[in-house]
Amino acid sequence: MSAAEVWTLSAAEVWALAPYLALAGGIALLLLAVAALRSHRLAFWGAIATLAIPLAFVPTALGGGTQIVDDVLEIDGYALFFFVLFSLAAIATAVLSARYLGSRATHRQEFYLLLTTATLGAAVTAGASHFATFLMGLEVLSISLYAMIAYPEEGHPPLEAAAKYLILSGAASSTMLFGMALIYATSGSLNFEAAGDIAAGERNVLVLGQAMLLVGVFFKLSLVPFHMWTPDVYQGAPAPVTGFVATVSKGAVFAVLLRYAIDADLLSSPAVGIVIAVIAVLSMVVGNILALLQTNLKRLLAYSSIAHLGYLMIALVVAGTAAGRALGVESGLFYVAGYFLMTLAAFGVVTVLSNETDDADQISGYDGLLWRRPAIAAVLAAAALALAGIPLTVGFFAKFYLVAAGVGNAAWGLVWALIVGSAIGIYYYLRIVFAMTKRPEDDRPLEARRAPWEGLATVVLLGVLIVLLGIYPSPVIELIRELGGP
Amino acid sequence: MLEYLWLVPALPLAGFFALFVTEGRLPDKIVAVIGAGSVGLAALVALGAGMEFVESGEASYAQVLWTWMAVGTFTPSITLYLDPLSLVMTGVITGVGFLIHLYATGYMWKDHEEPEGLSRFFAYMNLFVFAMLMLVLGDNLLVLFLGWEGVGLCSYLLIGFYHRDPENGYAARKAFVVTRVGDTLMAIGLFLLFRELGSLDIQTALGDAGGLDAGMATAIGLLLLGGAVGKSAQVPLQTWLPDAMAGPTPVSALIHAATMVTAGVYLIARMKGIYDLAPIAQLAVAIVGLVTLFISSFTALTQTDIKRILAYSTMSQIGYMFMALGVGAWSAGIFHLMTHAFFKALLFLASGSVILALHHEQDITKMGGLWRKLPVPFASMLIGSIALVAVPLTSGFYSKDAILLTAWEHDTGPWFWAGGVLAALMTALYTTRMMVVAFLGETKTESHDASRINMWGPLVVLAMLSIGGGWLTFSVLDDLLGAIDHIPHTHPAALVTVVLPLLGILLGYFVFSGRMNVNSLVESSLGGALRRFWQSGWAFDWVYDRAFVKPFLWVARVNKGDVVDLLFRITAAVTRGLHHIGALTQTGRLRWYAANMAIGLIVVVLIVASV
Amino acid sequence: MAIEVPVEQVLMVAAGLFLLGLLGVLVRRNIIFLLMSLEVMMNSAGLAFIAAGAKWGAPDGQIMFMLILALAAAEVAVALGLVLQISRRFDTLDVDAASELNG
Amino acid sequence: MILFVVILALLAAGVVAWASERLSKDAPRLVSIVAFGAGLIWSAALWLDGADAGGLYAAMDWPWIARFGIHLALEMDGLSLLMVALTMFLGIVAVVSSWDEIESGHGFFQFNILWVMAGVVGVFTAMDLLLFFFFWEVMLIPMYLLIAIWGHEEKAYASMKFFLFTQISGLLMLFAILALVYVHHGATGEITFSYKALLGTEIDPRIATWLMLGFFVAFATKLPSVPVHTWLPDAHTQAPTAGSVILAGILLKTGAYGIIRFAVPLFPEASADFALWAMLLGTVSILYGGAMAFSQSDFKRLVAYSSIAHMGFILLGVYAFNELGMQGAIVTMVAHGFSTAALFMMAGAIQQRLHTREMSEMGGLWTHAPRMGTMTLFFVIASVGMPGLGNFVGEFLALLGAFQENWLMAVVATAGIVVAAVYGLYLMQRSFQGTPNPDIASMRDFGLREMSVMAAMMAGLVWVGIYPQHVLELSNATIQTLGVLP
Amino acid sequence: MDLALFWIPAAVALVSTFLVITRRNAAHALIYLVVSLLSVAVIFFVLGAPFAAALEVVIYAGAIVVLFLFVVMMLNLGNTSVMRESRWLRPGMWVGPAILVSILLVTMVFLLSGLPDPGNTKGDMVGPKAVGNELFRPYLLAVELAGFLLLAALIGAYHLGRRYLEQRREP
Repeated sequence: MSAAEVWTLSAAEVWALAPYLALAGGIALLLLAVAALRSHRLAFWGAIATLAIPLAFVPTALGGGTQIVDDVLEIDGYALFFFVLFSLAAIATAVLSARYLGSRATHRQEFYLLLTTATLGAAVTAGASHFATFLMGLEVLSISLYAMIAYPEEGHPPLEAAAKYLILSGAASSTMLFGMALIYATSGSLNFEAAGDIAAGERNVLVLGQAMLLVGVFFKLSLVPFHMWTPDVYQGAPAPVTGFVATVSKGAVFAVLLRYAIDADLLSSPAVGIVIAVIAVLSMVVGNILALLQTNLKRLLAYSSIAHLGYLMIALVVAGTAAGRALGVESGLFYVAGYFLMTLAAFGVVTVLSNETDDADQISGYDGLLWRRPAIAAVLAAAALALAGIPLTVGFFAKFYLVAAGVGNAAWGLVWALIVGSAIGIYYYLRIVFAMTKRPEDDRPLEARRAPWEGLATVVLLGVLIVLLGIYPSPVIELIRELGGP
Repeated sequence: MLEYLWLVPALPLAGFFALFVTEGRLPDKIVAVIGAGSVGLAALVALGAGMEFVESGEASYAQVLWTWMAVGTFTPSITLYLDPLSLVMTGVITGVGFLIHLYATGYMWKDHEEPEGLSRFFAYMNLFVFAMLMLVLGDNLLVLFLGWEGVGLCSYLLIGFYHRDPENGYAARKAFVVTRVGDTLMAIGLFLLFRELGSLDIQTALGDAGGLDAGMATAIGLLLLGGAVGKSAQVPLQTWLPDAMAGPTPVSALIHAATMVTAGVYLIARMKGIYDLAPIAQLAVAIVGLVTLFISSFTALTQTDIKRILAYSTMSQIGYMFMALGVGAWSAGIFHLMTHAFFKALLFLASGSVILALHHEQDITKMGGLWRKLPVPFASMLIGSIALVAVPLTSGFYSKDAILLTAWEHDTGPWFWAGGVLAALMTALYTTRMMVVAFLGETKTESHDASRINMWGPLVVLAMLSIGGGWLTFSVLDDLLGAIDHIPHTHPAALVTVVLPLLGILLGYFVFSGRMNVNSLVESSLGGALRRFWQSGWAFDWVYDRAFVKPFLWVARVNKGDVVDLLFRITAAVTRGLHHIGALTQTGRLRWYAANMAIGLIVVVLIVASV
Repeated sequence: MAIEVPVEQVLMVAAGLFLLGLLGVLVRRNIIFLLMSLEVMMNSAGLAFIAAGAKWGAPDGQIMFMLILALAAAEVAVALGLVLQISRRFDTLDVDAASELNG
Repeated sequence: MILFVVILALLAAGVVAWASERLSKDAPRLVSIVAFGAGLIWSAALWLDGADAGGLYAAMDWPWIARFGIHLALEMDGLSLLMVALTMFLGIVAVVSSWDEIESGHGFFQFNILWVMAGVVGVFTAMDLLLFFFFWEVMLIPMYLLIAIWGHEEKAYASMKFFLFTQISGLLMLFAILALVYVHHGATGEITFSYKALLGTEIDPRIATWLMLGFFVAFATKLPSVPVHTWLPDAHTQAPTAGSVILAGILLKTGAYGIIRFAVPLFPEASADFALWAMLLGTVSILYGGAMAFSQSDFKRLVAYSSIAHMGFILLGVYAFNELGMQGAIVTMVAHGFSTAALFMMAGAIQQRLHTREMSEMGGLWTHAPRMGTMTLFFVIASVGMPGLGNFVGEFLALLGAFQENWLMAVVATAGIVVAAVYGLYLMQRSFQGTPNPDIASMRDFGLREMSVMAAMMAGLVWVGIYPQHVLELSNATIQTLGVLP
Repeated sequence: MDLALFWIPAAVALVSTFLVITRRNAAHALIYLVVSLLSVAVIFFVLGAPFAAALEVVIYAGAIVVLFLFVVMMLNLGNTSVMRESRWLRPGMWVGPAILVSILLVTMVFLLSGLPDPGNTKGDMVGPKAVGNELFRPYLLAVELAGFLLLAALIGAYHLGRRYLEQRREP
C-alpha cells in the first residue's frame, strides 16, 4: 500500500463528498474566524453560510449517483435528503437561537460552532454504512448537543438536562458499542451489510449484539422504555436546542437505523421484529398517555415525540420486508420531513414567545394567543394539528403514508396502535389549540411582546410549509421517490 | 258546483291562512267575519256540490288535485272523493261547524287571554275544519291520515287554548298523546295495507281487498280500529276526552262532540270492505262500542261537571255508533253520527251559554233552578236531552232505534241489544239527573244571560235539527247510504227500546229531585266504593298512570344524564388515570431512568434470547 | 506473546465489566462516580472490540477501540465541564439533589 | 371545475370576511350572506338548468397525488345538489341566527362558518375517497373552533368531545378506506381512491364486513346513532346558535350522506347482512333519543336529543334497502335540516334574551313573544311529524320502507312518533305555555330579520310536506345510480 | 495454562472495577480505575493488540484519569464528601440494581456461550503498522470525524469551563 494510494479518491467520490467537505471546511473556517474576531454577527452569518453553502453542492452530488466512499460512507439520494433536511433545520435553529441566546449567554459564538458540528455529525450518521462512521457521526452530534443543551449561563434546568442526557446517553452509547462489538465478533466486518450474511448457527450472538445495538438506538429515538430522559431534557434545554434535538438528532438516528435495518436485513430475525413491534406499540400508547394532561408545552411535545417515533417504527417495519421496502422508506422519509416541519414550528413558536429569562413553556401562558398574536397562534395551531394528523396539514399525509404502508403490508397491530395513539393524541393537541382560542377574562390590555422578526419569519415560513404540503404533497412525494432508498 | 269541491276545504284553509299571516292585527270583527264566514261559505259550496251530486245520481265523484309524492309504486294523490258517506260527513262538518263558529263569535268575544286570542282561536278552528274536511274527503288513506293528524293537532291547540293554566296544557297534551297511540296503530295498519295491497288509495285498495287472506284482513281491521278507538275516545283509549273539556265550550261542541271524535266511526265505515272480510275485527268493533257505552254511561251518572257529563255521554253515544258498525248497521251508525252531531252540539252550546251566564261555573250541584232565568239555554238543553235519551219522534230515537234493532238480530244473539238497551236506560238516568239538578230545584247562583242572536240563533237551528233531523233526513239518508233494515215497531224488542228510556226518565226524576230516597243505597260502603270507582272513569287513569306514565317519568328522571355516556366517561377517566400513573414514573431521578433502561435492556435481551 | 483465547471468554469478561459499570450507574448518586462507571462501560466495549478484532486477526477492532478512546476523552471533557457547573450552580454533586425536572 | 371554484370561493370568502372585520362588524356577516346567497342562487340555477345525460349537474377530475392515484374528483348529482343547496340555505340561516349573539371576533366567526361550509360542500361532492375524507376532516376544525371559542359555559368539554368522537371514528374510516384501496390493489394491481373504481371491488365477505363497519362507525357517530351519540347533546348545548344550526342542519347530514353514498354502495352485501343491526340501531335511536329528549330540562339539549331520534329514521330507511326507505331517509335529511335548525335558532334567541336555556326558568313566554311562540309551535309540530310538513313525508316513507323489510322493527320504531309527541309538546308547554314566569318582565319578540328566515324555513317545510316531488326527483336520480336497490 | 495469562488480568480488572463502583472516596476509586484499566491493557496485549494496550495506558489511565483527578481536587472532594457518600450509599440500594444486573449477566452469558467454533482469537499480533495502514486509508474519514469529535468536545468544555472560571472570579 503506497502513500499515493492513500489519497486516491475518484472525482465522483470527491463530488459526492463535496457537501460534507464543504460543511467540514466551513466549520474549520468558522472556528478560525471566531477565534480571531469574537463577533456575534460574524459567527452567526458564518454559521449560516457554513450551513447553506454545502447545499449548493448537493445537486452535483446527487447527479453522481450512489457513491460509497471508503466503504464507510454511502452517499446516495437518501443520505443527501437528510443532509439537506438537517442543514435546513440547523439554519432554522440558528436563526431562532440568535436572539434567544442573547439574554442567556454572554458569548454566543461557540454555540454556532457546536450547531455546525452537530449538523455535520448528523449528516454523517445519515450516510453511515459502517459502524465507525455510525459511531463517530452519532457522537459528534451527541457531544455537540451536550454542550448546546447546557449552553445558557444561568439557571438550573439546562444543566440538569445536559447532565441527565450525557449520563444516560453515555450508558446507551456504551450498550450500543458493545452490541456493535458483538456483531463484529460474529460477522467479521464492521460494514452494515456484513451482518446480513451471517449463517444461522451464529445468530445467538448476533442477535444479542443487535438487541444491544437497538437498545442504544431506541434510547436516542426515545422509545419506551428508554424514553424517560426525553421530557426532562426537552424541558431543560433551551427551546431552539430542544427543537434541534427533537428533529435533527432523532432524524439522524432514524436514518441510520433504517439503513442498517435494510442493509443488515435486520427484520429477517423474528425476534428483532417482535422487539421493534412491541417497542413501537408501547411508545405510541405510553407517549400519548403521558402527554395527555401535561401542562408544560415542552414536556408535552417531548411525550408526543415519543409517540411519533413510535409511529415512525411502522415505516421501519414495513421497509424491513422485501415487498414493502420502497413504500416503507418513502413513508419514513415523508414522515420525517413532515415531522421536522411541525416540530420545528412548535419549538420555534416557543422560542419566539420566550422572554429574556423564561421559556414560554406553560400551556396556560398561551391563553388567548389567537387574539393577541394571530399569526404565531396560527402557526402553533397548524403545528399542533399537524402533529395530531389533521388534514390540511402535512401531518395528515405523513400519517396517511404510514397507515398506507402499514395496511399495504398487513402490519395490522401497528396500524391499530397508531389509531389508538392518535385518538388519545388528539386530546392534548387540541388542548393547545383551545388554550389559544380562550378569550381574555378581563379587559386588561393584551400584552403584545415584540417578536423578533427573523424568528417570526421562520415560524411563519414553517407554518406555511406545513399547510402547503398538507394541501399538495405531491412534489415532496415525487422527490422522495426519485431519491430512492438507502 | 261539483267542480268547485276543492273550495270546500280550501275556504277554511284560506281563513286560517289569513288569520295566521296577519298575526292577530285585524280587528276582532273582521276576525269573526273571516272565521265564521269562511266556514259558512264552505258550507254553502258543500251544499251546492252536494245537491248537484245527488241530482247527478252518480255513485261517487273524484277530483284529483295533485300527486302528493311518487316513490316507486307508492303514488298517493291528493284527491277529493265525494260519495254519500263523505257527503253526509261534509254536511255535518260544514253545517254544524258553521253554526258552532257562529256561536263562538259570541261566546269567545271577550273570552280570551291575549289581544290576538280571538284571531288565534278562529285560526285554529278554521284549520280544524280544513283538516276534518280533508279527513272525510280524502280519497287516499294518507290524505285521510293528514286530516286525521291535523284534527288531532287542532284538538290539542284548542284544548290548550287557555294556555296560561298548566292544567289545560296537561289536558291538551294528554289528548294528543293518547290519540297518537291510536294513530300509531293506524299508521302501522297503513303500512300493512300498503304492503299487502300495494296502494293506499281507498277505492283501489278496497277493490283489491278480495285478495287478502282473512288473517291479514283481521290484522288490518284491528289496527285501523286501534286508530279509530283513539280518535273516538273508545275503550281503552278513552281517557283523554273528559279532560279535553278544558277547552272553550264551542271547541267541545265542534271537535269533541260533533265531528272529530266521530272520525273513528267514519274510518271504520269507510273501510267497510276490509271489515267485511274480517268478521273478528268487526266483532271487536262492536265489543269496543258496547264496553265503552257501558262504562261511560255509568261514569256519566256520577259526574258533577256539566261538560264532563256531556263528554261521557258523547263517549257512550259513539259507543253506540261503533256497536252499530260492529253489528253491521252501517247506515244506522252513520245516521246516529249525524243526529248525535245535532243534539250533542246543541247540548254543548246550550251548556256553554249556561256556563257563560254563571261566569264559568260548571258544577251542576252548584246550579239549580236555572230554567226560569235562562229560558233559551234551558229549552235547548231540554230538547237536546230528549233527543239524547231517544224519546220517540226525536232524531236520536230514530237512529238509536235502528241500531238496537239491528243488534237484536246479530248472529251472536241479542247480547249487544241487551247491553244497548241497558245503556239507554242509563242514558235516560244521567240525562235526567243533569237536567233536574241543574235546572230544577232551588236557585243557588247569580246568573245573567248575555247571549245575543249569534249565540241563540245557532241554538234554535240545532234544536230544530235535533227534533226534526231524524225524519227530515231519513229518506235522504236512505237514498244515500242504502236502506236500513226496518223492523216493525210492533216487535217486542222495539217496544222495549221505546219504553225503557221513558222509564228511565221517570225513575231519574224521582230519584234526583229527592222524591225517592236512595241515600242508604248510595251511602252504603259498596255503593260509595262503586260511586267513586265510576266517578274516576273506572280507574283507567289510575292504571295508566302507574303502568305507563310513572315508569316513563322515573326513567326520564333517573336517566337524565344518559347512561350510555358513562361508557365514554369511564374510558376517559381510565385514560386520565393511566396518565397520572404514568406521570408518577417520570420522577426526574436519573437512577430510576437508568434502571428502566436496564429493565428495557433485559426485556429486549430476554425476547431475543427466547425467540 | 499473543495467545489464543476463546473469544467468548473474553466477551464474558467484557460483559462482566460492562455490567459492573452499569451497576455503578444504577447505584451511585455522585456524578463523578457515574462518570467513572460510564468510563468502565465504554472500556468494556473497547475490550469487546479488541477481542472481536483478535478473533478475525484484523486491525478493525483496534481502530474501533481508538475511536472509542477518542469518544471517551471527548465525553469526559464535556462531562467534567458540566460537573464544574453543577457543583457551582447546585452546590452538590448528587444527581438526585440536582433534579428539578419531572412529571 | 365550477365545483372546485365554489369551494375555493367559500374559502376565499372566509378570508375576506375575516379581513373585512376592520371595516365594520357588519361587514363579515354581509360577506357571508352574500357568499351563501350566491351559492344558493348558483344551486338553483344548476337545478333549473337540469342534469346532463349522466345525471350530473357538474363534474371535474384533476390528478392530485399521483403516488396513490388520488384525484381531485368532484361531481354533483341530484343528491349532492340537494344537499349543497340545503347547505347554502342553512348558511344564511346560521349567519342570521347568530346576528346579535356574537360579541367579538366577528370576522373569525364568519371565517369559520364559511370554512365549515366549504368543507361540507366538498364532502357532498367528493368522488374520491381520500378527497372525501379530507373534506370530512376539514369541516371539523372550524366547527371545533366555533364551539370552543363562542360556546357557552362548558365549551371546552363539549368541543373536545365533539372533536374526539368524530376524529376517532374518522380514523377508523381512514383505516377502512386504505384497506379497501389495498384490497382493490390486490385484485387489480392499481392503486386508486376513485369512488367509481372502488365501487365494484370484490372483497372477501369477512373483510368486507369489517371495512363496512369502519365506514359505518364514522357515519353513525356523525349521524349520530345510539350508542355513539353522546357527543351531540353536549356539542349542541354549548355551541353558539350558528354552530348548532350548522351542526344539526348540515353536519349530521354528512353522516347520513356518507352512509347512502359510501357505506352501502361500496359494500352492498356486507351492508345487506348488517341491515338488521343498523335498523335496530335506528329503532333504538328513535326510542332512546325520544326518551332522553323528554328527560331534559335544557331547551337545546332537548332539541339535540330529538335530533338523535330523527336520525334514527334515516338509519331505518336506508337499511330497508328499498326505494321508499331511501327516499324517506333523504327527505328526512332535508326536512330535519329545516325544522331542527329553526328550533336551535329559537333556543339561541331565547338564551340570548333570557340568558338561560333551562326551561324551568321559562314558562308562559307566549304572552311576551307570541311570534316566537307561534314559530316554536310550528317547528315543534313539524318535528313531531305532522302530515303536510316535510318531516312527516320523510318519516312515513322511511317507516313504510322499513315495514316492507322488517315489520317488527318498523312497528317498534313507529312507537317513536308517540314519544315525539310527548317530548315535543312538553317542550312547548314548559317554555311558551303555562303560567308566565313572574321573573320575566318582558321579552323582545322576533323582528323582521328573524321572521324572514323563519318564514323561509316554514315555506321549505310546507313545500317538502305537500309537494316533496322536487326533492324526490332530485334524489331519485342518485338512488337509481347507486345500484343498491333491488 | 496460557489462559492464565488472560484470566489473571481479567480477574484483576473485574475485582478492581467492582472496587471502583463501591468506593466512597473518589480518589480511591480513581486509583482502582487505573488498576482496572491497566489490567485491561494487559489483556489487550495478551490478545495481540500491543498498540491498543499502549493507548489504553497512555490515554485512558494517563490522560483521562488524570483529568478526573484534577476535577476531584478542584472540587475538593475530601472527607466531607466521603461522609456524604456513605449517607447516599445505603446497602439496601444495591439490591434492586444487583438483581437487574444479575439477570442481564445470566442472559448475556447464556447467549455468548453460543458462539460457535472457531471461537479462539487468532493469537497473531496486529501491530501498530497494520493498524496505522488501516486507520489512514479506509478509516480516514472516521479519523477526520474523531477530529471533529474532539473539536466539539473542546468547544463545549471550553464554553462550560470558561464560565466556571469567570464566575468563580466574580464574588
